[in-house]
Amino acid sequence: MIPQTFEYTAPQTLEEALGLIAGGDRKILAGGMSLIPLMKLRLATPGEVVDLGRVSGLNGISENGGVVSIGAMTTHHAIETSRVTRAHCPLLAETAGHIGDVQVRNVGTLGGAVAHADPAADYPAALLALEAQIKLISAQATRSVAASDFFLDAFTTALEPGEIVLEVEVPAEDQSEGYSYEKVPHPASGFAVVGIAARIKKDGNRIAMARIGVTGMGAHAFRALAAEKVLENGGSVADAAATVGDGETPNSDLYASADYRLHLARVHAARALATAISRAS
Amino acid sequence: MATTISKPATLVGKGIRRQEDPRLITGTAVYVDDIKMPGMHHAAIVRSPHAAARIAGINTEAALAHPGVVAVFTGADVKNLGAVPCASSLPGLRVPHHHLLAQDRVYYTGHPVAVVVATDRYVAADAASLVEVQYDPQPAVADPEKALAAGAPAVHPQWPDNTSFTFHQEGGDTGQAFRDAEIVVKQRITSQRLIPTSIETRGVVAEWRPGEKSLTMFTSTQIPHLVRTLVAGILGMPENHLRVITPEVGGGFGSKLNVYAEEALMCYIAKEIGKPVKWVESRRENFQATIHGRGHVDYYELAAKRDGTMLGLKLKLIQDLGAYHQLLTPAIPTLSVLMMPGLYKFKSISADIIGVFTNCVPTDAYRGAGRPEATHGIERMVDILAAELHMDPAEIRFKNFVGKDEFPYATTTGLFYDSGNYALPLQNAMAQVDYAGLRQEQATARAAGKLMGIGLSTYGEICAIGPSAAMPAGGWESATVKIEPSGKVTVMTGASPHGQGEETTFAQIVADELGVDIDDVMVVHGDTAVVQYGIGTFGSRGTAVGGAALFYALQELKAKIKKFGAMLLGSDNVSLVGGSCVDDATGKSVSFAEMAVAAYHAKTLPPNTQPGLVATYFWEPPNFTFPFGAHIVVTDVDRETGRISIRRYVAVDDCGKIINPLLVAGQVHGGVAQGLGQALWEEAVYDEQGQLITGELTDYALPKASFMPLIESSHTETPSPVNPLGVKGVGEAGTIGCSPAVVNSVVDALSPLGVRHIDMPLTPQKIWKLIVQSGGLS
Amino acid sequence: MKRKISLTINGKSYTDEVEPRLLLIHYLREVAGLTGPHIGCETSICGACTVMLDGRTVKSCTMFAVQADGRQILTIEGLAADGKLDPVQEAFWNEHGLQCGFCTPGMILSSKQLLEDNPNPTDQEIRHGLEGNLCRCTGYQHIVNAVRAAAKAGA
Amino acid sequence: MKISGVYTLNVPQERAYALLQDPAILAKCMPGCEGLDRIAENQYAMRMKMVLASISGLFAGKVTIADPNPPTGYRLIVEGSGKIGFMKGDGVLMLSPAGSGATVHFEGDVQVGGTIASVGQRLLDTTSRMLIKRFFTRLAAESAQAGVERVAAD
Repeated sequence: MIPQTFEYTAPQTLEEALGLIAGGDRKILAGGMSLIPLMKLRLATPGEVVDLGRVSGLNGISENGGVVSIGAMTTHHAIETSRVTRAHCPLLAETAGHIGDVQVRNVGTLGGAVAHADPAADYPAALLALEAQIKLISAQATRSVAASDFFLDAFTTALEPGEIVLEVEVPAEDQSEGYSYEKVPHPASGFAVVGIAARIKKDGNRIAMARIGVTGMGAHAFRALAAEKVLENGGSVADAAATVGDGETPNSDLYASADYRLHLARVHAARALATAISRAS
Repeated sequence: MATTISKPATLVGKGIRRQEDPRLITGTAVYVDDIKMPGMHHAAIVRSPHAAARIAGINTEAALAHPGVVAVFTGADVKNLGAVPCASSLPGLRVPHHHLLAQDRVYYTGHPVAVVVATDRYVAADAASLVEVQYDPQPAVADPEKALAAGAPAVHPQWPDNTSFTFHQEGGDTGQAFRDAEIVVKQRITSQRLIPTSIETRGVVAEWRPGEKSLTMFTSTQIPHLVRTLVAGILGMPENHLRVITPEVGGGFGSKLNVYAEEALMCYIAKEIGKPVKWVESRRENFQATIHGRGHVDYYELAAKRDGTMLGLKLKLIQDLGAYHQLLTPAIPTLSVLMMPGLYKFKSISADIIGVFTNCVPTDAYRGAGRPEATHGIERMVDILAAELHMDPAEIRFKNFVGKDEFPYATTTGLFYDSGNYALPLQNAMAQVDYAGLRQEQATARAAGKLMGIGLSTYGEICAIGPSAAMPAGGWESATVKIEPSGKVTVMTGASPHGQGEETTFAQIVADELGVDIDDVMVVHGDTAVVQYGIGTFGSRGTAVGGAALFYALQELKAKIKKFGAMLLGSDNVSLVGGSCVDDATGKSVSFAEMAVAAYHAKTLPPNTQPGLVATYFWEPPNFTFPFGAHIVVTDVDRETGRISIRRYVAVDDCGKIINPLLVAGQVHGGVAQGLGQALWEEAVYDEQGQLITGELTDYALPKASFMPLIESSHTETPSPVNPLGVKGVGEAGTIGCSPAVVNSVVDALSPLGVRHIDMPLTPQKIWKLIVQSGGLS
Repeated sequence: MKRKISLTINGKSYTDEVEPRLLLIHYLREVAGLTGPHIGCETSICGACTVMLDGRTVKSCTMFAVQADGRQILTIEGLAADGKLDPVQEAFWNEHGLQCGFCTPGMILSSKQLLEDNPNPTDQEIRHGLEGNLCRCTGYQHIVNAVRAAAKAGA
Repeated sequence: MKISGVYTLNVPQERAYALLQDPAILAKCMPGCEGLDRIAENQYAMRMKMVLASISGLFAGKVTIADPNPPTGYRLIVEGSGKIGFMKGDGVLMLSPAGSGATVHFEGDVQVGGTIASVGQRLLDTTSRMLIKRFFTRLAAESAQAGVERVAAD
């Protein structure tokens, strides 16, 4: 469990970092909670590693005009505990608290997790439910991609070569909203066997808005659009949950076969929705 | 001379904090990987990625050319050294020759093929990946029942039936019992492969001293002396030129009750390169190449009367041995047979073991070693019988227990249970949970469609292992007690504790026996150059055998001290009181220090007495001990997801006399955690090609803090007559009592759905599928 | 190519030339000679390698030493100030929160972090707060007792 | 691990069969394949660089086409090994006409060993399906026809 040799650079500025990333076979170290284990296993053997840990301006959480901006190098712990996230996007804070364990949350970063796009990662579910925008930057340009257009396949995102995640913009949740992240963690790895992020806005007894992000179940996280519609059209939680995963090919592994995983996703979707509805005012 | 004597408080029985902890909580304890030596090299082992393959060739050139590499060893280099030893012998046992490194074939994933030695750990890892091994993969078989099927790939080509041994044991007349039976219940019960997973992996540092022609090996083991004898045998060197030092050991649980190829290899390499060499196992290696536990497929048949009286028990036991025999591999299932009657009065038993080779790492002793399998089997069968008879599982147990006046009790398997009151722990546990109330609550819950289970197990185990007649290489234990010239006391125990806390419990015994301050006692272990020969720590024997040896050594020493006391006091009637010797007539006393000085200065000596104050005792136990207890587990099963939550865990254990209740509680908690691990989460899974696909802790689920219920632990104390301390042993009790109680509880929860048995681990998916199959979701 | 790093460990300055691939745990154990943090799993699960980096717990087997350049590290060896045990250490001792001791340095530092974040945790919060540390010996119950006792002692 | 699936190609069955047997096409469509060199009738040496996010590995191995039965099907065996482990895919491809195109039904078994097997079980199913999908997507592009349509895969 010893990584192969590599060259290491730790740029101080974004410009410097983007210049380095623009050329060559370079891996980006953004915390390293996924990359370093892969390097130790020698499943990843990059020749050069660019550590974003010292780039100024990539770290921080702020709220401005109803949008919460979170720098790519912000740790899960910061997102879990920040007053800004807890006040304005509590779903994301709650989700962050489910990632790995305390030590992992102290080091792992939002940008790293999003760019790695593990099919069982927690954030994507919440980012989809929150309709977050992921801002990407390269030496040439900056662009913003909706979360729903960002996660394309297992470990595959809209990131182009030379691009990095700059920050994630989350529209602030309405104070009246209810939210919940329901996760079935794998007992060994802690990865999401399934994870459901739900947001609910009520209008009296009617559900005015439902947003449901699902992770762990398919090759990449997705929005359960049909379920959202069921709820917004006055359908029951049970009916909504029963549509989650329709048309998806569920992942299958030793812990959860495809049919069990699909079932879990539906059960936990119902539970997440129930919690979100109970929290909505 | 002082005349006032204050008798120190009795320490035995007190839950005092441990003597060994200050070094452990400050990070200053020394484990194998903490050892550094001048000129020390590092070894990395190249292992087979295939479960079965011919080795067509090995090219070490690139590795040897890598800067910093000093040597690469392959099978050819060690071909003429001895084999990894198996100490067990059974009639007709087939023992494959277990070379230190693979010769022309590999037999399991992780089989060592070559060793790369370099100046640096990182360089060794780099160079290991440069060793090119050409494999010609062969069909593999990883499942013991498939290995027995006609046409299965032969693990060892010379034995196409994959059978290492068969073993039959019978007691009483099972034929008659099954003819007399009014009911017979049958069940296939598995006990899955488990990975012991001590948090410290194995590791070895070996150093050759050419001037002395001697080797020093630091190794993380439970049995330093046996390792010395057996590794010296492999290397063909005099064993008194091999010194084995066991520094701090970060957990063993049976996995370090063994002699491994790497221990002999590092000794060999240190001598070959003339430099100290270190090898520390990675977690992957630990999973692939350190022994696993369990691996049973058991077919039970239980004969009984309709009133619940159990008559006879038949067992066909298929033991997955793996590809080789490690130290005790074939012996483990025989322990299961010995304990198959449990705590019950069976008139007859019959057992057939089939030991099966598979292309997997060998199985061997893991916490409980054979007894958890036996207990799981009988305790499941009793519950299955109770369910068939519509009897309460507690009632059927009370009916069949060996009575408290029947000890020593001769079992149909040839054992003599030492002492017991088997009903008492169950009565206590039932009172503690309000069993009748719980059953009522369960009825209400069931009526509401909830799946609530109450499970119990009443276990017996065989401990204080064991009388030498029943052991391959001696079952006694040794202790030396020295009163140093300054009056301080040094204990050298042949047992080699590694977390159990004998530095404390032994010091408690010494402090009480000699009346000295516990802080004046030092317990030394794990160095063959310092400590007299010993057997080691396993089979819940540390205190029950090692502590008894210590007790007898102390009696000898006390007799000698008294002679010096009498001499100094000029009296024939003296007593040892506290840390002094007192003249019974005058009350005058001499202190320990004064007697020690007299003994070592030896200006005058009592008649027929040697100078010095040292006593050594090798104690041969006359019997095993048989702890017992009752565990009750209350579970709730989530009907939607199959998830199990444990509402209550009550353990009432009887491990005989208790020396330190705090440490005993710790053993129970840890044992239960490993039992729960087996019951709910852990399973070493090999795929059909023999790949271990639970290859790291990212897939093999060890219990975490949040998984564990609160364990409500209490005790009954039935002293063992086997040893003078009255102790029975407690290292494995929690594990043995746990898994059947949990499974019984979950089966009880699911019984309204017609479920009668579930094999471990009880994963949510498995439970969910059972619920779905039974239509229980609707 | 080796890089020069300077960091402070347990209040003492260290400067060394290291390969970028050198893991922090190996730097601490083999270069700085601090063998309190242990290696238990290598896949960032067991937490035996836990140390504090700028006051937060990290798994030092999943971090390169170069990432710690210029930062403050606390290992178990630095916890007992002037030979006086930290209340968490004292509680682990009193409550028998360890057996083989291998996971203990990491477990103690994680407990310390837990109490810094939440001075009065419930048992469930303690158990969840220690999810990044595995113990194979104790069944965790005495560890939970120790953390609770340390909380009472105002650790 | 069992794999199976059905894809539809917008080329006639004979053409689809020819494409699926053409080493140049296979080399272009197999994810990571850097070349196939004929070593015997229906057998090709393969070099492959598998890249999946941060994970990458070089494999050397061979591709074997067995039991050819044009245009209805054949058996395809892909074997490779490298530092991170080894893999073997052995499956049967069955072709049938579907309108103006062809349906490819495959069924087989994937075995992996080494590090991939030790740590990869969680992702094996997901990534296998992804790689197969990539193969058929490229095959569709290579056939210079309109896109490939996935009917079902599990």
